[in-house]
Amino acid sequence: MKFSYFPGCTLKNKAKDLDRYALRCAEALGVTLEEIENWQCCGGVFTTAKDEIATKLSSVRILKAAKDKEQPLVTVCSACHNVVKQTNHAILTDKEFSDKVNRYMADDGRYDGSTEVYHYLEMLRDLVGFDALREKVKSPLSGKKIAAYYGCLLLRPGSVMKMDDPENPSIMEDMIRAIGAEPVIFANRNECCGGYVVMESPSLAEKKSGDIVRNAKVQGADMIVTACPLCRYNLMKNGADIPVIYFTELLAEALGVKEDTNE
Amino acid sequence: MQKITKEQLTEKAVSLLRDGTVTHVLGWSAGEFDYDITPAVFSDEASLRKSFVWNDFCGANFSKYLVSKTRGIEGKLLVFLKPCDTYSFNQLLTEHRFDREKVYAIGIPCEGMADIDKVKAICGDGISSVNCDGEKLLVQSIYEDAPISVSPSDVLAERCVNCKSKKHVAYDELMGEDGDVLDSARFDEVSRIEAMSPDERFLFWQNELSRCIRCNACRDACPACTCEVCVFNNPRSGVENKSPANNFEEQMFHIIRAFHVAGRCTDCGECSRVCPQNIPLHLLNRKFIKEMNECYGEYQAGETVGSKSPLTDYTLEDLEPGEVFDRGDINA
Amino acid sequence: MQVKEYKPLIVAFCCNWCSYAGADLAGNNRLNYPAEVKIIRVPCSCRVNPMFILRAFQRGADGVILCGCHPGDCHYTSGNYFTRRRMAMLFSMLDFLGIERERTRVEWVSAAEGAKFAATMTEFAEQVAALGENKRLEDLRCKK
Amino acid sequence: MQRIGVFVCWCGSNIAGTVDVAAVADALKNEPGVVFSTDYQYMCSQAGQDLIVSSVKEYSLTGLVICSCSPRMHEVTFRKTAAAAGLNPYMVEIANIREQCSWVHKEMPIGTEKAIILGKAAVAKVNLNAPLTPGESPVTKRALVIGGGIAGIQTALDIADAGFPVDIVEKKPTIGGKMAQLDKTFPTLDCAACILTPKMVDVAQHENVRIFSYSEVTDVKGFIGNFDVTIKKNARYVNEDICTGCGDCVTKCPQKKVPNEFNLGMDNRSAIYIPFAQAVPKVATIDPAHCTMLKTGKCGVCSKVCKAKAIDYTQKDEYITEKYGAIVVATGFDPISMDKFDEFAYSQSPDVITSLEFERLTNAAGPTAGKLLRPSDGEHPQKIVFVQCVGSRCDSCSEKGKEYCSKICCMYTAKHAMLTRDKYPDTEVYVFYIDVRTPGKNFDEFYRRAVEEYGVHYIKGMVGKVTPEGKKLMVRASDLLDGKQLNIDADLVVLAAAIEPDKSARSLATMLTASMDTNDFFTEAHPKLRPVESPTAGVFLSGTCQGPKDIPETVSQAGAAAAKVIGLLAKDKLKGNPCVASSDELMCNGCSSCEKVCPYGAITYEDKEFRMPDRTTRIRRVASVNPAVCQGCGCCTVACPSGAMDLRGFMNEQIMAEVDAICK
Amino acid sequence: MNKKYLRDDIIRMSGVNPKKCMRCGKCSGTCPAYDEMEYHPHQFVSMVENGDIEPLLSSDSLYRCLTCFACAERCPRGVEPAKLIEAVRLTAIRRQGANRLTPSDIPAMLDEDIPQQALVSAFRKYTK
Repeated sequence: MKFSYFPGCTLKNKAKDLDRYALRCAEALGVTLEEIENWQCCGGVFTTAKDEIATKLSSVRILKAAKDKEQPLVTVCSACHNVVKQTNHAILTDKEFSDKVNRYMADDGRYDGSTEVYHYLEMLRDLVGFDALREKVKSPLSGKKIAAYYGCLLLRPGSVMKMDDPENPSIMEDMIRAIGAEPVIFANRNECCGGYVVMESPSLAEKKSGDIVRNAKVQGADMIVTACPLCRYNLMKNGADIPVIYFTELLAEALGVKEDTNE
Repeated sequence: MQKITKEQLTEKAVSLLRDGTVTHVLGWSAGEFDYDITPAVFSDEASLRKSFVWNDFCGANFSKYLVSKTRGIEGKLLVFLKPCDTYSFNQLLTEHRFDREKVYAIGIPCEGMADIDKVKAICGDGISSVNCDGEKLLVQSIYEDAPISVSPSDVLAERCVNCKSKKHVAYDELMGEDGDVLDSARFDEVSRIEAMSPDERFLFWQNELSRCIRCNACRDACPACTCEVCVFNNPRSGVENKSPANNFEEQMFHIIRAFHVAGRCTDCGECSRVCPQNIPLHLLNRKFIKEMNECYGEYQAGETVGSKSPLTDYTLEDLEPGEVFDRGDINA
Repeated sequence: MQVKEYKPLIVAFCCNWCSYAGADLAGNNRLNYPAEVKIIRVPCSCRVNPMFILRAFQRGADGVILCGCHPGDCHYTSGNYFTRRRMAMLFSMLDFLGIERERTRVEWVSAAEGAKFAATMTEFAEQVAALGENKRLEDLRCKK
Repeated sequence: MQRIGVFVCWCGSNIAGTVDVAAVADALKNEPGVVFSTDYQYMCSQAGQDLIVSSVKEYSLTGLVICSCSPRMHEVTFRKTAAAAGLNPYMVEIANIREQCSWVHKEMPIGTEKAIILGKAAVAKVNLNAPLTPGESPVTKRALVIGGGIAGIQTALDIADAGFPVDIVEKKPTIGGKMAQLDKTFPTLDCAACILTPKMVDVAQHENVRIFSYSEVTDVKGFIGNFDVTIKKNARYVNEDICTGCGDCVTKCPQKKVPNEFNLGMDNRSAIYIPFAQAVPKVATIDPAHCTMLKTGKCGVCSKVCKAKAIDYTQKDEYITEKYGAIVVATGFDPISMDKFDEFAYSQSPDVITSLEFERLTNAAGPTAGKLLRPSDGEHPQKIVFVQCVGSRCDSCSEKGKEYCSKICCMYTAKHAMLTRDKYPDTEVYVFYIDVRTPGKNFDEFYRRAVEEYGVHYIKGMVGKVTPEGKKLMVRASDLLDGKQLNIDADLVVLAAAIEPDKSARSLATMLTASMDTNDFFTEAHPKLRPVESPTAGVFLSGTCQGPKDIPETVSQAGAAAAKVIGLLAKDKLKGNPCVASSDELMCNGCSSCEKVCPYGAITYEDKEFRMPDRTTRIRRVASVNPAVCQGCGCCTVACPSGAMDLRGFMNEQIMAEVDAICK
Repeated sequence: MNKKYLRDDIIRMSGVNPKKCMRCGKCSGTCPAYDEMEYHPHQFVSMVENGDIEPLLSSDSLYRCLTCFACAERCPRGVEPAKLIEAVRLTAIRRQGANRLTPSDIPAMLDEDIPQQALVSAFRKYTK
């Protein structure tokens, strides 16, 4: 299996673990992730206003790059994934938007919305399969009680992301089960951590993230996994006294590729 | 230019007659001219070997003949079906018009049929024979010594130029290879007329329909027109009209006929093939097909047996009659 | 006899349960609409055969309007859904032949919509009158 | 050739004011077939009708044209007049020269001209009229009620009391339906079981009622007065006739870990079970999915302990066919699944429950013997949050909920809140509402009592998120009137789940050719005037299968449906509408186009033998219309390519004659 | 800009139909930033609908919305208040000199671990 891979800015900087382990695990699972050449920013956030065009073009270029290689596109960062998937959805469903975008795309060539966009987790579930994953596990993480924290960007808007039930998701829990650990379901797993508003109002982020960590702990978690660098930052910064790690790191541990191997 | 040969078909028919699989064979026999082929029923080997024909003028859609020719015979009737014929075959089965048990259907490939008018346009009148050397058509005229060689693609009938499918959707046995449903440009001419102004459309059809001599050939060849009693022959239908009473009647004839076959027409093109006045009647049917595809979803009559035509179906969200004119982006 | 001003002839097919009752209501409320409109009662709009419409045009009608219950309200549950498809196809064919699309119409009129009935008929009659006599169907065979 | 009489009515000045009636009568004299034409002040009066009768005699008339008011007004009157004169009632046509002429036009010449044309059209039609006789069909004097809830029970009782046999088909092992699961009923707070169970006993003991429990309808054929219904009696592995309902088998059954559906899975039952103490019929049923004997062949305890020897592990499903004259649908409702609403954490905490589960928790026969205890730890909840409109009143595009208001939730929530405060005054009760809808007798008073006397906190706003945390349920909600976001640490959250029609209704509707709306509620023949009849003749609607309803409404509709059924069964023969479709066999192609558009399934096909001109015979497939089923819409006539199908009373020829007369 | 124009523009930009709102308050019942806001999600819906937009434009509430989409996901009527808030915010910051965040503000906010994503997002949200 070969996919186009878009890491995004944070994964090459503050969230290197998310990127590094994603690639290693993919390799261990027999998946080739080809990083898109000369990639730019995903756009940061998907602006829902219909008249915002230019800020969405970088996402379109990512999609177009995957389309040119005739590969499905895989992303890991929740934010990038959200932006790219929403942009693709807008191209497919909003003709006016698609027409305007394609006027800008004259030099790169038309993009029609036909690239399939997968989050790394979706790739695991739908293309690799959790059963296949289970077979590849080298060191099952049995006994660990792990809370999967989704945040908002992975699941919402549900009608666009179509990743899982936005109120009762199971994709990360299923992954946790597949690698031998015990998932802890907590209601705040799909509540917002405070997001970028941490820049504007740190106290809001502190309260929201605090609630999330507390809820996870009360429900019995001894570790939280997430797919989002900003979520992780907010949770860590606001009093998480249990480990908060990227799901890829957890995966890498189970697949036995966490420690640096000699090339 | 046909890949399958007359000999292959004859041998097949003979062997099926011999082993008793069939008792009759529906095939083509020569008419007065090479290009003037007549459908015929054979019931013995000798007549088959003598008169059975297969060439580039065997355009007739045999499905319709099954309605009458399967009646009153013991045993089975062998029929050779070109891909387009198989759609009519299924449509007639959908409408319970003949007994499937009485038919042994052999699907045969078709490379497209020739249009004698196109041949005449190249070679002139007075054609005495048309043969095929495997590649080209050799047309012998009474005015010339040597035959004129014509490329089959230059004289392909309109409906074959826009062939919708080389795939057989029904058969008991297949000779040669099956093809695929094609991505044809068959609606282009309809779109061209739609793009005209109403006045231009009116003039176009006035020009075409004024030529109608009301010979009924279109109806008689149409595999969707198999009514026990045609409304135009029925004094109680209110539109009975056996001969042209006044100018107006005939034009109603074509609209009503198109409406009657709407949703059932497989777009076989027989109506235009047999029209002695070369009126492009198939465009009326194609207009309906195109319209129904666009408004109610793709539907190909005869693709499967038992399907429900768009006019015997509905959804709660269908377009309003007034809206069919305003759906600009559907046409785009 | 003085020369009459041109009045179009309009045939209105009305379903018994909704539109015919709507027309009656227009009468009950004394709502005027042009006398050129003549109503033929049918049990359901789906009873109207395209042949009837063509026949009306053939015999000199300048406009034909078909009224039925609103979609979803058919007395026979689904009749008007079939009407909607049939008439959409018929009108589109007439348009394809270059016949003025303004001469035909389908309107859903409920038994409570007397005012809508009168307004629709008035407006349709004006629309048809603006087109003048219905010549095209007849002339379709008369190449000049 | 017809001999037609034309009768032009003045209707006082209603017609004569704008139409020159004498001129109309005069003009129509010359129409083909007309032998007599006259006008009169009030044609519908006794004198007017006498005039018609005597004219028929005097001029040997065969057809009548009445130029008068709308046929919707007096068509029936004049048909009776015709019959009194010895004519077939269907030889009458009305030219509507009042509502559609004199009342909408102002000038006499215009009105007169139009009236003449309308008269001509009617004459043209009558010329082609043929006498029509309504078909008659016998009525099977037995009714079928599908569904044994309160709606079905009440309908069956009412029909049975009128002296007609009734069968109830109930898919569960007992009748009683949802009402049997309720604790108290609003607004009077009488105990549901106390008012329902006597009715269950009544119906079971009624000599005219048979109950097929644990059974379902699998096929319906026929038409009004003459339905043939196949009922599948599921194997319950217990001989109903000899089981005494003693319950020994239930107590001894070793498999006791089966979720008890009667208590909505909040406790367990055994594999052989009687749903509840007052079940009717009170016989045991073996659940084959959980019975060790049926699954592995090893056990047989129940068989050993049964003194009546009623256990039969070899019992098979049984099919019964029965004839009925009328069918009543009373299939009821279910609360919707809460799967898609997990912001309320229904799947995450046992202490988030639906209102129906709350009923069981407060019911003396429920899993907690009527004590309100938290499902998670059996403790008494101190703080309860009720959430209204969960899944009701959603956007039409919503994939989660329903667009309609479920109607009963406001009242039962007020009841739950009130009863909780009554029994446990120390419990704090919050009700989050969007609107409180209480239209009904003593309903709003009831709700006000919950607030004013019982101190229930009604908060205008909606709960946005429920977060289980330890033993508590953290409820985040808005209080719109105070402009606050509330965070309540509740012990129990109760969701007023929307209700939807029972899932079995869709397939049943197909069998019955009864129509449904997009929400799968059965549609009524007319929303105002025929609310308990389905558009399919002979099929009636009772209870929530037609739309959300509370118990009083359900019972009154059940009685109304019964009255309609009794009215039908009281007749020996049914007269149909003679204006039905009929197919000319000689022209029919047997193509099935008509069948595909018929909304009533009135058209069937048969292979018929025809003699050909050459004296051979030919077998052809031809359509045949069942006149008792056909309602006369005429859709088939247009679908028919050959014109074989025509509609009596509205023949192609007749309508075209009208067109011609108008366009002349 | 007049009231009506502003209102229509915001509705068009957001693609939200505020008329579908049935005033249930679930958006505000679920909003994680509720306490930080002067105007709450349900008020955005009704105030935009009423053309009462200036108070919204000058309120800090615009910058407290997390765009977490909980309101949009849970709205029974499919109204999507988050989109409306975003449209109002864009209307505000698109005005001249109205950028909420400037590059010179950033250094003070930085800490060692803050992911780039936070900066990019905040800039998108707060700056023209």
